Amino acid sequence: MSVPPTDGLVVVPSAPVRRRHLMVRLLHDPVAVAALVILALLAAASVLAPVLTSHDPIRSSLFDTLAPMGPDHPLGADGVGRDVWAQLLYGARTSLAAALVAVAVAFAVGIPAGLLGGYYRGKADAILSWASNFMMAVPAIIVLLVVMAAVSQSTYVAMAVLGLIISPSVYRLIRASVVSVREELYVDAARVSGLTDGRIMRRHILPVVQAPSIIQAAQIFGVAISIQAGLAFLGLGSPSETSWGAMLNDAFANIYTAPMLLLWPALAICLTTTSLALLANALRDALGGKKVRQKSSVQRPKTSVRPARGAKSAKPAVRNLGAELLRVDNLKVTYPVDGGTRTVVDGVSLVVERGKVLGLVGESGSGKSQTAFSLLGLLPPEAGMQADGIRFDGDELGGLGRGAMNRFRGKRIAYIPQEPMSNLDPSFTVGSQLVEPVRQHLRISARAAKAKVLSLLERVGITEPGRVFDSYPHQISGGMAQRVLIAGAVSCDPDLLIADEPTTALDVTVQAEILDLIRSLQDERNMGVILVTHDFGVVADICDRVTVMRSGKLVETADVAELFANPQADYTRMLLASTLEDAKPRTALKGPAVGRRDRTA
Amino acid sequence: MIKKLAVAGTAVLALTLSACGGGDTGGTPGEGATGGTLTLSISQDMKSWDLAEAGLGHSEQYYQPVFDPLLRLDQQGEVKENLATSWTYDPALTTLTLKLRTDVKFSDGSALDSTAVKTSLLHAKAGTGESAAKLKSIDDVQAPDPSTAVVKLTAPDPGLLRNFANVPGMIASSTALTAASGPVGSGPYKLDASASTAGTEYVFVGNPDYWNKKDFPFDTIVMKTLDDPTAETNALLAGQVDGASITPDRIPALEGGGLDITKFYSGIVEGLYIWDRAGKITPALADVRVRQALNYAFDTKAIVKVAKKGLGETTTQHFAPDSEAFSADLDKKYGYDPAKAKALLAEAGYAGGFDVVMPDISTLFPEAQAAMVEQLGAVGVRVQLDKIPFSQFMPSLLQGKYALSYFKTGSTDPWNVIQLLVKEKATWNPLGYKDDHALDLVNRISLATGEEQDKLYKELNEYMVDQAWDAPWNFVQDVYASSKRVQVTTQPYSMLPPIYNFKPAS
Amino acid sequence: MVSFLLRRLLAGITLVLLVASATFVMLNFTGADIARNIVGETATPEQAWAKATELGLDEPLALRYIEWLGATLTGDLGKSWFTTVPVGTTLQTALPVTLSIILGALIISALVSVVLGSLAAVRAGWFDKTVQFSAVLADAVPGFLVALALALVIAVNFGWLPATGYVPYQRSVVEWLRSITLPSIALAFGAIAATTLQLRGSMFDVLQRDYVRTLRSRGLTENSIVFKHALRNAAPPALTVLSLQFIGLVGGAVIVEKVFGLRGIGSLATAAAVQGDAPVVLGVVIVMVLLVVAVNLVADLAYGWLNPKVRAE
Amino acid sequence: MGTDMTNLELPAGTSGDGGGNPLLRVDNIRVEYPSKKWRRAGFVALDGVSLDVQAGETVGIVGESGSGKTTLGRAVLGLAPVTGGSIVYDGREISSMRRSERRSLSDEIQVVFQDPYTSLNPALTVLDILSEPLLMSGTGRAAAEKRVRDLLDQVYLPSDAAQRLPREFSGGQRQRIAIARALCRDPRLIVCDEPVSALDLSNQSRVLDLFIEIQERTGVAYLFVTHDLSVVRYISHRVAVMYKGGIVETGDAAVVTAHPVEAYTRRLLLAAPVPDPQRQAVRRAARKQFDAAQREATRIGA
Repeated sequence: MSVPPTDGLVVVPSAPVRRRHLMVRLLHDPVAVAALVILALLAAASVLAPVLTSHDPIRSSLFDTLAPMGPDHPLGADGVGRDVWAQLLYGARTSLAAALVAVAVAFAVGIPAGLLGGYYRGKADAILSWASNFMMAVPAIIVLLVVMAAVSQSTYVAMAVLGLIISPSVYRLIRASVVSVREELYVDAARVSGLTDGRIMRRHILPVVQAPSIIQAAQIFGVAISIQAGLAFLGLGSPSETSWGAMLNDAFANIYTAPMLLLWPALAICLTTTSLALLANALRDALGGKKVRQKSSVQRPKTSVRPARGAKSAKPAVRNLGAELLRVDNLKVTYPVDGGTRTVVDGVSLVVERGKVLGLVGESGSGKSQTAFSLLGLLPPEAGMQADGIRFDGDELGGLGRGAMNRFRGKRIAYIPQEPMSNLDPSFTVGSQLVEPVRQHLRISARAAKAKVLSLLERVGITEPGRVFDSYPHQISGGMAQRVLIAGAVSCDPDLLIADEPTTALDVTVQAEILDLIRSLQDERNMGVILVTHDFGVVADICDRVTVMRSGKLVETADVAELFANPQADYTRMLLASTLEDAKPRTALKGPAVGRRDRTA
Repeated sequence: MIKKLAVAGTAVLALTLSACGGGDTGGTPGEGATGGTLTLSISQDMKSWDLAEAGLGHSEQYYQPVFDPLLRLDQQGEVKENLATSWTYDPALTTLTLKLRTDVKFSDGSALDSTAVKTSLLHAKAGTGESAAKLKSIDDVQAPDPSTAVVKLTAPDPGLLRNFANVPGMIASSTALTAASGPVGSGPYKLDASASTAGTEYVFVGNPDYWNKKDFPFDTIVMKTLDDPTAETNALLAGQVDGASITPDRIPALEGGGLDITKFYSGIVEGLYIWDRAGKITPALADVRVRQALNYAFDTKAIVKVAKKGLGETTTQHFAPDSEAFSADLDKKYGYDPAKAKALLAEAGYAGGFDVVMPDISTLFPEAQAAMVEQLGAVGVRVQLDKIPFSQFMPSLLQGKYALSYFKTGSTDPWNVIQLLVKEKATWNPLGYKDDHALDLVNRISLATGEEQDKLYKELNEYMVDQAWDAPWNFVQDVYASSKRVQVTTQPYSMLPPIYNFKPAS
Repeated sequence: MVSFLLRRLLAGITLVLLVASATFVMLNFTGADIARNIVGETATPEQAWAKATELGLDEPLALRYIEWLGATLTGDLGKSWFTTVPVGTTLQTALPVTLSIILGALIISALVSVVLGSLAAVRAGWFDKTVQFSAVLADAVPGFLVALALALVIAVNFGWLPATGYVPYQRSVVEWLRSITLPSIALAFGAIAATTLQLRGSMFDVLQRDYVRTLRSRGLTENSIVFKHALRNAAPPALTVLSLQFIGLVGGAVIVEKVFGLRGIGSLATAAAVQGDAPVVLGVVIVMVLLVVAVNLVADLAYGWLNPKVRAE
Repeated sequence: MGTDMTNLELPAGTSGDGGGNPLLRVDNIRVEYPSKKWRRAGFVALDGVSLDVQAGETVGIVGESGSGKTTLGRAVLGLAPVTGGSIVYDGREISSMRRSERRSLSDEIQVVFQDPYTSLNPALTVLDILSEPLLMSGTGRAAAEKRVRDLLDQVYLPSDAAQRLPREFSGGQRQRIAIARALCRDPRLIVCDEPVSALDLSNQSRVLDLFIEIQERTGVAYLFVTHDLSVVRYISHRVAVMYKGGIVETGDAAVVTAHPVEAYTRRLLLAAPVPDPQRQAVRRAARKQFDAAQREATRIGA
């Protein structure tokens, strides 16, 4: 094993990456910073109200009614001569504190219920879920109307009730988080390690719940502020409590006389709710990590094909073969990373012959799948692709637009994916998914297309084509799904089949059958096949030629027999040596195996 | 897909916008003296078509198209004939003989005769509505012949005639007293139930058989219930309604929007009402000097100017300028004089002021509360506000929970004022205050007529002002906004202009 | 299927009863002299007492509850204490108003969010950012401000659409559409924001799925991929959000109705709650919860229709 | 499908320490997951499974998806609901233990899961992850840190790895961390649930070598669950082949993986491709022949 190990026993990053705390990440987002600053200012203003104004917010001075802005009343006075600035400041106290009450109640009820339901499941969970579904269907405003009209006019009481009504959303969030964490293997591992439930909750579950809770809290806070304003608008609310909602109410009465009065509380409310919403959004972003994608998901990746330099004189990178179907010269695929690009396929050239199977072998990160996708034009939009040429049966594929590529895709070049279940659209029947491209490419009637698809399904070894045709993907097994996908791939009689690890997700017995199927179809239709795999067993089973890749680069290409018999590259040799097939089995443990009726060698 | 959606959306939008202008239900300007539709907005819904449950004040307009009253007030507030062509009292003032028109039929075809009047009045009297309360003095109604109705009273009721010119005097068909399937009256219009939506919009179409069609020029009357002032203002500005009673703060916007503004008095007096003149709750109030001090404490001119936007006439009395009891000199009795107020309080032994508890009304009348707390505080009366749900405001006053509070009530009719405020069992005498001198005057008023009665009214008025019965601030000025399409005339004794005072603008 | 419907129906009825019962108890908390309020300020104490007896207010709470429950279960919602109009009748006139604007709002939000959400997910870039940001803002601005602005600008200032009032569709469909357009838009504002964000998110996720890549590999047109396959798969979560929004719309209707002077369930609820008109409040609560139950049921059925996996169960 | 061999290996009443008494004895267990729906029959994941593991031995469990092999491992760990039979560890019945009692077993039985990405809490440092079980059992902080360095050393990770988060490591390295965690309290049995399935070929053999090295040094026993016959052959002393919730064949690894008796095991073996074109051609032909024979047999049987 002269090849340096890829599992780098010492290739750990040399300096520990600094763990960026959520807060730190948040502080790098200008929107979040702005939102935080605004909220902090509002909170500070409400706390410092007595310092910032000498006016009593409740005390009305008749002669100041609708006083304009001036030195005595920085923002003027309202319809009953109360200082608007003072009201705004003291109102922030009520509004913010009452909203906090809503948040506190919602969490005081929601968190324990969510932890209880999510962690222990069972009866408690059933009852809690039932109760929460009930609560969710209660129209909050109506209940608040009744409460405020009949029970108490206090904003705090109303907000406490709102908190209760809204608590199911907290419960659901916490429960969902707990349930998903609980399914995580590391929680299982913690249990096996003998951690108590309390410690598991504290150490493994609460931290996960923390961040979404903050988001939820911000949202509930915003909702509470809005609802307060709405209730005040309806004329409910305690007269002696200064709040933004009460200010709005007064402003509405004077809307035609002093519209500015509406501006201040509306501004305060909108600022608060918007800041909270933006903060929640920023938090979510910070949690979700930086989204790689900023560009469109459907634009074609940037591709460019350099013109063949002197068509004849240039020495082809790959030796020419008789029935050449596809020739790829010097393919390069890059992805943008922080401040640069990362090359995942670097100068790969290959040739596929009609009626032959080319194996593309490598470990994870070798770029084999990226190579396959780039040939189909299926790279994600942020990827960049370059090649000296991609010639398919006389046509140049490089640089084709989406529409032009669709003349080849599905019709002449087909694709078999790796994971059968996730590659069928769960919302449509198997039949309709297969019929759609057939009709589009072959321009035949729905009836003819259905007949063709049914016969294809039968061809790929499905015993009840009619039933499978009408089934939804979740109603069929993984092996069956892979047969369906193969049927879909060959439905328009393609010349080239690109199969990306078509058997990796399957059980070994199913894998053998699927390989048999691909082999027979390929044989029957004289297709060229690119088979991407990491399994040398599969290569040995089906391939005619093999290209070994590593870290985006081509390592060697050879006929299959030659490769196994006489690998040229060290890397290939290392890989072949790693296969366990011919490793010596361990012998039975000496000693205690008495009295067993095993068949011993 | 998107294109299709966009096209569909545009189509809907075009459809709705193209109908623009078609939604105008108001009478077309320039049309002749008759025809068209009059659309009025009323801020509160009607309670019931049953006259026994009918309300007054802002509800009156609802009943005017369908029901015709026995009498009618002219624009000066004088009682004029309507269904009754003449009316005479006996000397004891307890029997009122009415001569009825003989050509009137209800819209169900039955004749409006003395039996119908008897049935309708006795039914209405038994009810609990505001209107019914005005009929409580009726003992019985007799129908000696079809065109003569004789109303027997338990005691003289000087307000009865004016009341008969309003909802209390309206007559419903005997076949539909409770109006279970809609109102049946003999009025100028009939309710078009199919076009109406209870609680939202009532549509009235002309009654072809009505005897006095010239007073009701519109073909159709629509009454919309719009209880939100802003929505009402928007409707006025958008030309959706032709008239509505509005709050003073909307005047500039509506005038700017091209609407006509009419200001008038309906006899409502607002101010600090002293319920506890006997000092049961707050002993200080039993002393007339304390009550007078309260009158001196208020800068009523400033209150009217600022809190009422100048809409109102300061006063010290409960009787409206249009009424027989009014006396202009009385308004000079108390002026804004905090020093004097303090002196009077000191004289009464309250140099340090005193504490009172009042219901918190800042949601309903914030300006009034602001003024009250501020100016009472200035003379040493410390107001504690009792937070109660606003639905509890009236009930708690009626229960006699508070010694004094902000309030407004009243009537242009002096007898109605007495009924409301002065009598021992008067509605707004919740603590049952009994002043023998005042009650004696009331009794004498009920037995007198003409100038003698007027003199007694004035005497009562003066006595009440001297006694500082309450601490009134001002007569409330009401504002009515109307579109240029109509001409409106307001008149005394009505909170909203009666529908016969609306004419199409020429 | 039938058993599913039955179970949901049963749960719905239980919910209605629970909420209504809680409301019933709450309404009797005040201890206010409701009878006095009803007969009016001019009535005598005797009349007030008579009214109280007539309404059975002198009976113990438990007894009244049982009576109310019995009546409600037989579909008798009683009469308004104040207007003596049967609650059923009042609801019949108020319900079409509220339903019109809520349905209008639902349709508007569904259409707008499908267009905006899909385009944002597909187009990305500044368009996506603008949509996201506007959605956050729209969600944060209190609904009545939007309603007020629409009323002032579109109706009062330009006079394009009526500022107040509701015209039943039986009278004129065009007038009906005109009368509910502004309220529906005002109401839809927040729902559009939430649903657009949800749809954008789920659309974005779906477009990253393996099967979308496979569909592309088959050479399907982008329109088919985005609006047939991706939208269909992204719809269920958006639908859930939309059905949750419905509850919010019911609340929002209370406010929008006030601004546009509509006599719907919302303004009925406000007026009745403030007055203490218990039968009306209870009627409104029952109808609203029934509505929510019905909408949730419809949403579940639609969810099943959209999601074959759920349908199978 | 062949004879019922689920009860093959019960050494009834074997006694004597180090002799016949296995470290772990699974006896006729049944695992049934309750149905989510009310009054609906649950899902039976395991039925009538028996097996034993001696100290220091690797018993490989091989099977396809849905065979119940993972459930068997989880049942031993107390993570699956055992509804019948018994699991005896070192003379103690552990299948019906309460959670609190079970905790005391954490010194004895440990686990390495398949997915190295989700089996480590992404929010905790390697030090936190590895020291947590130690601190739980009352080890002092300093001692724990020393032990962690020692463990990292054992799995060939540099000691400065302790300060980092799991996401800074590759799949193979993470699996080493998971192994270190399993080792930290010197267990006598480690349940390994497909620990190399997610790894690349070259890493796979290195990690397997690490497992073997640790076993030889510490004498720990493995219950090694995998779907890969070549892996199971490489690491196991004995093998049990599972199919549809039961064991169809057991025996020494060399025998079962090379010359299986049971039809299912043979099919499994013939289906696994050999990384050698010539031999694979032969094996493929053999498989086709075998399949044809099987089909014939069922046809006749039917």
